[in-house]
Amino acid sequence: MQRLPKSNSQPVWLFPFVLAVVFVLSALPLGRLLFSGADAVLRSGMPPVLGEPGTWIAVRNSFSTAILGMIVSIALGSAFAFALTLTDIGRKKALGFAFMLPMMIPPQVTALAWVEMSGPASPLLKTLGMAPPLGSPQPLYSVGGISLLLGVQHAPLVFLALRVGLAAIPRDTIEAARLAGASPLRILRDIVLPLAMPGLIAGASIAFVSGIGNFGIPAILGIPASIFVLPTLVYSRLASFGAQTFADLAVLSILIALICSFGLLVQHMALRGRDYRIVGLSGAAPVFASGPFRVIIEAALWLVLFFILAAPFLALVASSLVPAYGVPLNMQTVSLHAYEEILLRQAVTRTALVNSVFLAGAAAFGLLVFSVAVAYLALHRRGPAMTLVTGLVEIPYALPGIVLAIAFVLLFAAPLPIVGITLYGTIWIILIAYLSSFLAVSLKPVSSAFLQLDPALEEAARLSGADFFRRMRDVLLPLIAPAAGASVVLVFLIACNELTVSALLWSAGTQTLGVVIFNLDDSGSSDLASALSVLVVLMVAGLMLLLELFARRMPKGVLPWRN
Amino acid sequence: MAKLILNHLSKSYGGAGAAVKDVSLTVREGGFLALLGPSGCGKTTILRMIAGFEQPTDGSILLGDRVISDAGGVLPPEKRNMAMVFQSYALWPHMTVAGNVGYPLTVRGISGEAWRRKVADALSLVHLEAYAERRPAELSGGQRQRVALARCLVTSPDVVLLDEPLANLDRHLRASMEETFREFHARSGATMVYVTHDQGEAMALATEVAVMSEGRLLQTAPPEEIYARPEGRIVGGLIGQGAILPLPLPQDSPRLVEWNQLKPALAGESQGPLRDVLVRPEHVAADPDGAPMRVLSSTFTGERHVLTLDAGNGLALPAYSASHRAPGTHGGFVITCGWIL
Amino acid sequence: MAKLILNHLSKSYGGAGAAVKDVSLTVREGGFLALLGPSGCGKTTILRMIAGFEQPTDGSILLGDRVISDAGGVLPPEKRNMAMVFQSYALWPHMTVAGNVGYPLTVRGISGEAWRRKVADALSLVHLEAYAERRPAELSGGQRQRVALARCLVTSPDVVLLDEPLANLDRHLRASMEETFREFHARSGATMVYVTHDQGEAMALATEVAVMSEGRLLQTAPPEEIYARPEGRIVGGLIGQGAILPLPLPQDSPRLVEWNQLKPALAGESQGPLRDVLVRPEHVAADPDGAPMRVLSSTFTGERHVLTLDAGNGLALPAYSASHRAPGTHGGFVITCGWIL
Amino acid sequence: ADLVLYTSQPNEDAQMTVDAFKAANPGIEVEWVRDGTTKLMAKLQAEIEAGNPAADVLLIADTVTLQRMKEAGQLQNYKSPEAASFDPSLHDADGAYYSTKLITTGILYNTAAAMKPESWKDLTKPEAEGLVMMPSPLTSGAAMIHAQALTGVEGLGWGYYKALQANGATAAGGNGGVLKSVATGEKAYGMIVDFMAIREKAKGAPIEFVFPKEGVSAVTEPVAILAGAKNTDSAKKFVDFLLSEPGQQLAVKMGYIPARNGVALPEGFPPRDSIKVLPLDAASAVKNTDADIKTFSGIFGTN
Ligand SMILES: Nc1ncnc2c1ncn2[C@@H]1O[C@H](COP(=O)(O)OP(=O)(O)OP(=O)(O)O)[C@@H](O)[C@H]1O
Ligand SMILES: Nc1ncnc2c1ncn2[C@@H]1O[C@H](COP(=O)(O)OP(=O)(O)OP(=O)(O)O)[C@@H](O)[C@H]1O
Ligand SMILES: [Mg+2]
Ligand SMILES: [Mg+2]
Repeated sequence: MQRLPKSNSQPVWLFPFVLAVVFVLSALPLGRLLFSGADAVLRSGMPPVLGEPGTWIAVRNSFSTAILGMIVSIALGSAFAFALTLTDIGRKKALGFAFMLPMMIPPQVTALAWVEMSGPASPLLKTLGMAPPLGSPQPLYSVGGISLLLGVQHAPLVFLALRVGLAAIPRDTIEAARLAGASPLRILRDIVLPLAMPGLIAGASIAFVSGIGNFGIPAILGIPASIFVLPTLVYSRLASFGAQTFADLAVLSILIALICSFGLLVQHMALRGRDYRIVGLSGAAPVFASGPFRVIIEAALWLVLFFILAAPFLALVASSLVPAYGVPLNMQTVSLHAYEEILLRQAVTRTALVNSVFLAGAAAFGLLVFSVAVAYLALHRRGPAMTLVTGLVEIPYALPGIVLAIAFVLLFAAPLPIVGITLYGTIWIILIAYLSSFLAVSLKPVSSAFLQLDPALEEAARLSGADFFRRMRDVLLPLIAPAAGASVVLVFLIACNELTVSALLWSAGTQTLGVVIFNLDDSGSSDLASALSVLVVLMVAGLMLLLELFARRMPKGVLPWRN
Repeated sequence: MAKLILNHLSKSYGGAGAAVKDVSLTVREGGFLALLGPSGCGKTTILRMIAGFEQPTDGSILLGDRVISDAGGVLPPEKRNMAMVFQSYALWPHMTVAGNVGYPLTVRGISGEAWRRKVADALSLVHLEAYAERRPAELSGGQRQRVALARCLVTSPDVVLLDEPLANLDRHLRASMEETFREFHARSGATMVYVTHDQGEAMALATEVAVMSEGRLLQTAPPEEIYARPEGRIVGGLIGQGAILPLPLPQDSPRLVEWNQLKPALAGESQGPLRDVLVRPEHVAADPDGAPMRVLSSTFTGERHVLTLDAGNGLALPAYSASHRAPGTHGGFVITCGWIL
Repeated sequence: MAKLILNHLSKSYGGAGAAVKDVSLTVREGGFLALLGPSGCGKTTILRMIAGFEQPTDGSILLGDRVISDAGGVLPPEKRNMAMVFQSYALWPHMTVAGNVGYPLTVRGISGEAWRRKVADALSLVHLEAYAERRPAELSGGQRQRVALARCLVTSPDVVLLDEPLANLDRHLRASMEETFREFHARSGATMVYVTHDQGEAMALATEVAVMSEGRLLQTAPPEEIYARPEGRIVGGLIGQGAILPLPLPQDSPRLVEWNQLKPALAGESQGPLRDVLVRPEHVAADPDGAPMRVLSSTFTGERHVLTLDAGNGLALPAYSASHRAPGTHGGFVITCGWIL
Repeated sequence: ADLVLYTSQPNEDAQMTVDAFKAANPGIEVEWVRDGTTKLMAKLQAEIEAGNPAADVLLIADTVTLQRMKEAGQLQNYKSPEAASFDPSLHDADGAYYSTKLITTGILYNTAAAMKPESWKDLTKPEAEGLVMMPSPLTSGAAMIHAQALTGVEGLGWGYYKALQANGATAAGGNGGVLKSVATGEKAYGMIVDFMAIREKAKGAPIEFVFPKEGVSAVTEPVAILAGAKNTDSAKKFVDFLLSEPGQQLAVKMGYIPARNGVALPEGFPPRDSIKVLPLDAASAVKNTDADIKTFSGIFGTN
């Protein structure tokens, strides 16, 4: 008699597969980095970095900015998510659509835009004649400012993840609560929030981890006020690169790893002991009549959008139209020279556009496959091995891009053993680095969606005779379509203007948009940089509109900005 | 408490036909209405409109003399002080059983000892004391349904809406639940609307029975009456067992027809237009000097066997028999009475 | 097709007591087993173990001579060629009704005309032809259940598991569904396991009835037998109507006791140890020269009234009566027979 | 490619350099990577650590960095024939690296500013309170060198930086940041490299650049050949080209002060002899760097 499979819930190859991928994408690069660090320590002793007060201040700053930023993100993101999902306000699609875009404005650009917008020489304020006096201090150069910007930057992450959670709430659970006499706010607190908790927590933790790893914003807002966070500290360490530096990097990476494992712990606590499986049909949650508040809510949302999208974007446009910094925008100074330079002369921009879109797309869809595998596995398998996997998935995204990049250079600069081909200098090393870096982003929404699935739905499919791939394709994926959509959109948007990872990995022909924008800006052609940023935002908006055209043919809820 | 009035209520889900068409009925204050009808005829939709989840496309709903729903707008459910057992239970997966049952109390600001006592009482009504700390996902189907029941009965609502509240319970639990409903109804004096497929239940509990079909209300009457004197083929066919025999009967015959009239009619010896006659199996009795009929089939249902007889020219007629009778055998039967629909 | 054997099957959900305790039974090839038992007794758990969703904590399940589940491992559900109607339906919200019903076919590589025909047939079995393009969310409770049914019957599985498949259907639909099951069973020769709360249903369909309580299997027997000769108080109480009267009866009396023995026993004139006697209401008949009893209550159930009689020293005894009898009145009744449990 | 160049020159400059070199040496295929010194170094060091550096030649910010690499044995010596026409202080004695131009750091101010500074000391005046910005030595090598050069001047020393700090000056980011802040008028005064200021002014930005009387520090964008270079020959050709007359003219065309003797300055600059360049010994600078960083952060704090 033939042996029966030990476990009936997952194909045997699934766990090894997941382990393998996590190993390549996370364990290997981190391991390599630590190895070099250890090596350096052996050669020239323990690095002073742990002893220096600066380090610990940076840790504290990283922590506080990440936490505060996360709070801002949650506030903004959930406000939009709830308003757009549960109330009867108008123009929901437009609002949702617009709320995606701030993420598309590269953090350094957002930061710059805000600095300019609020600074004495803001083309906007100048043109309005409201520019504050010369030399007035810049309020954004502070922990508060950094947090605020981080918050804005990452609010869409929370929004998307939470939407996924909300989509899964069965309508009748809310109806039952209403009949029980609970007021809308009460229901929000007692029913909606708890049921959407996996989504919310997913969003929050992405926001937190993004905050830890973000370089662009603290670089522009922190350094002027000499406020250092771990990524900027790492960067300053690199300025004088010596034998010790690898040791420093290793140590700092470990610190960061510790911080995000703390984050993971909190997340684990928050999720534990609850049951989120939705019993029965989950349909669109009913909307609450916002009645008199409708106008207020709408106004508030649009106002927020003005500050986080319209204003920075306009500032960006403005500075792309003037030849140099500080030149006021007016009939004499305005010129489209920057655009024509970017579009017609700079061949590199087209390359970069193609590269970035390819990389972002490949990363987004590649990771989706893997996230589904991990999430599914996590649902059916507990134990230390699984905890380790989820932990490892988290870390690369939390590391400053430049550190991760260094790890990958260390790993791939030399030809691969056995096969003997060199990935270094090709676009593939960037792709691998992206896969590694955005693993966490892609995984979060998907796994939260799996948490909420009614197990019976898969069981029914199995009894119908559908094997793993079959039921994945026909039943599970469609059911988590909103999460899958969110995951893809998230990764795509983030990867599309990613800078810090590709900054070290690009070479001739493999420039990414982030790199090109940064280099232009760094070598003084701010107008070109702004122009390109504008174009990137427009391109992404264009892509999203394109999707909108095919919305009919896609599974329901895939497009995050649609209900 | 106040009486519940639906007038000319209609609801269309946008799709093809309307789910509820021009339904008007009144449940008197403290009344107990049973809503019967084939699957998909619009019962749940009516409950959902009463609860305020769906807006009528036409007509209105009044509680007392207050309009609570019409095509113009609806009073939000949370302001209606109603309670409902959902066909889908609609339990909150993140709360324990106790939490689910106690939530309406919590919302009403009851807490501490009072809360615990009321919840414990409700749970003991449905025999789930032992499961207070479980989560819905860890319950059996029937247990979930009972939690939904307890949640519905824990407060003292003006109107109680029950959508097949006992569908997943075994007969003994049903009996005790029916008892519970009676007590609750007597005690709270709430107006109850009860959707069920089990006519025995409906008859046993309700002060009035309303029969629906395809979104329309066909007849509303007290149980005995609707059973004894159904109006029209559909109601006749829906309520209780029985066969509808088209028989030639004199124009002037009373609607309740006796054997002496039925016998010739069956034999085809009497004149008159064909009338639909409803014959209940309990009115078909084996009787040597009755009309000879062939047994088509005989199925055992526990307490007795249900026979299907050939009442002549292919009319099938159900009958009860204490003992099994082989299909194909013949026997004499009388129809003690029939009802012209 | 092959026979289905559960031996010493146990399942504990980790929580307090086990949900299923040491259940052994055999459903012969092409047999039709009805599983009866109070809510929460472990019926669904057994079905889920047969389907392969839950792993037994002890014991094993064999299909033919092949072990498909034991504490060591489980043959994946997708390899079992079984079909099931879930108590919670488990319809796929993203597929149309037709898509849901047709999915098992799609998986088996059937498509095009054949697919359409089979799906159409299945839908017409459950009277849902018109709803093929709807989504489950747009269906009524009963309609959803019927979709689940159609999905279960669309292929030709070796084993069919039905978990209260008719709970939300009206009596007429039930009748036609029962018919459908009979035909399907006859045609496909599949082994069926049928969980229900409706004993009539169970008795009418099953070749064997298994009675469970609190996770244990109490008795397995053909319908007539289990109704006429239940083993023990619990089964006696569960199956059919009836009262269990503790009466003094001679040691040597046969298990089937007649009125001549019961009468003195009721009157307290006979000796012997107290024995539990099950008395069915249909065996209680009004009879002037029977024993005088007081009517405690009388409820109308449509075809008849159910009386509760005081059989003396507070023993409640159910009886049927064609006409209403005012509570409090007295009358003579005989108990034609009783069964010693 | 026959030659791989890592450079921290601005895009257009790098492009120009490469094109000119290719024109001068037809048939040599040049692949170049342009990035900030820090990132380039990180990349390069990682490559070296991985045992497979991609670059052949480096053309980056300052001698100190290269001196450090030389001491780590990561550079190879090459005695260029062109060396003769250079001031010895402008290249390594062993020929490990050669300065290609002088990028001096002076004072930038917004035309709207009240005071017109002429001396470093002016930045410590009350008029400049809270309005001064400088690149942070913690993030930019050039800034470190600048600090080391200034503190070498008697009468300034670290005391000068203390004074600046007391006057509310901020040390932040790189030259780009300073340019933005001053041009946008968020700050009024800044320390910045000459060419950026002069170029931006030409574009019409509201700014002015001065060479203070105490003198200016200079980074010299040296060129060097890596120890692990795969294309040594073309690398040597590249070095020679940069040091040659035409190579230096190129620097001028880009708006830099050429390192080679007897090459005219680009317009916008005062005559060569009016610019006093403060000397800097790379070797000692390397030794002191860590200490200086500490001192500096002691004053301005890493926060
Ligand atoms: N996932 C679970 N975790 C813990 N206990 C469970 C779980 N599922 C069921 N149980 C318990 O196991 C027992 C049997 O459950 P099961 O669903 O088999 O009952 P059932 O006979 O189907 O009842 P019903 O007729 O109400 O559906 C019940 O007491 C139930 O509380
Ligand atoms: N959300 C919906 N969208 C479209 N049609 C619907 C929707 N809900 C119900 N219907 C249709 O309305 C009709 C009435 O539905 P309803 O749920 O009221 O029936 P019901 O009487 O409760 O049936 P059952 O006894 O099966 O629960 C059905 O034909 C159903 O298909
Ligand atoms: Mg219904
Ligand atoms: Mg069950």
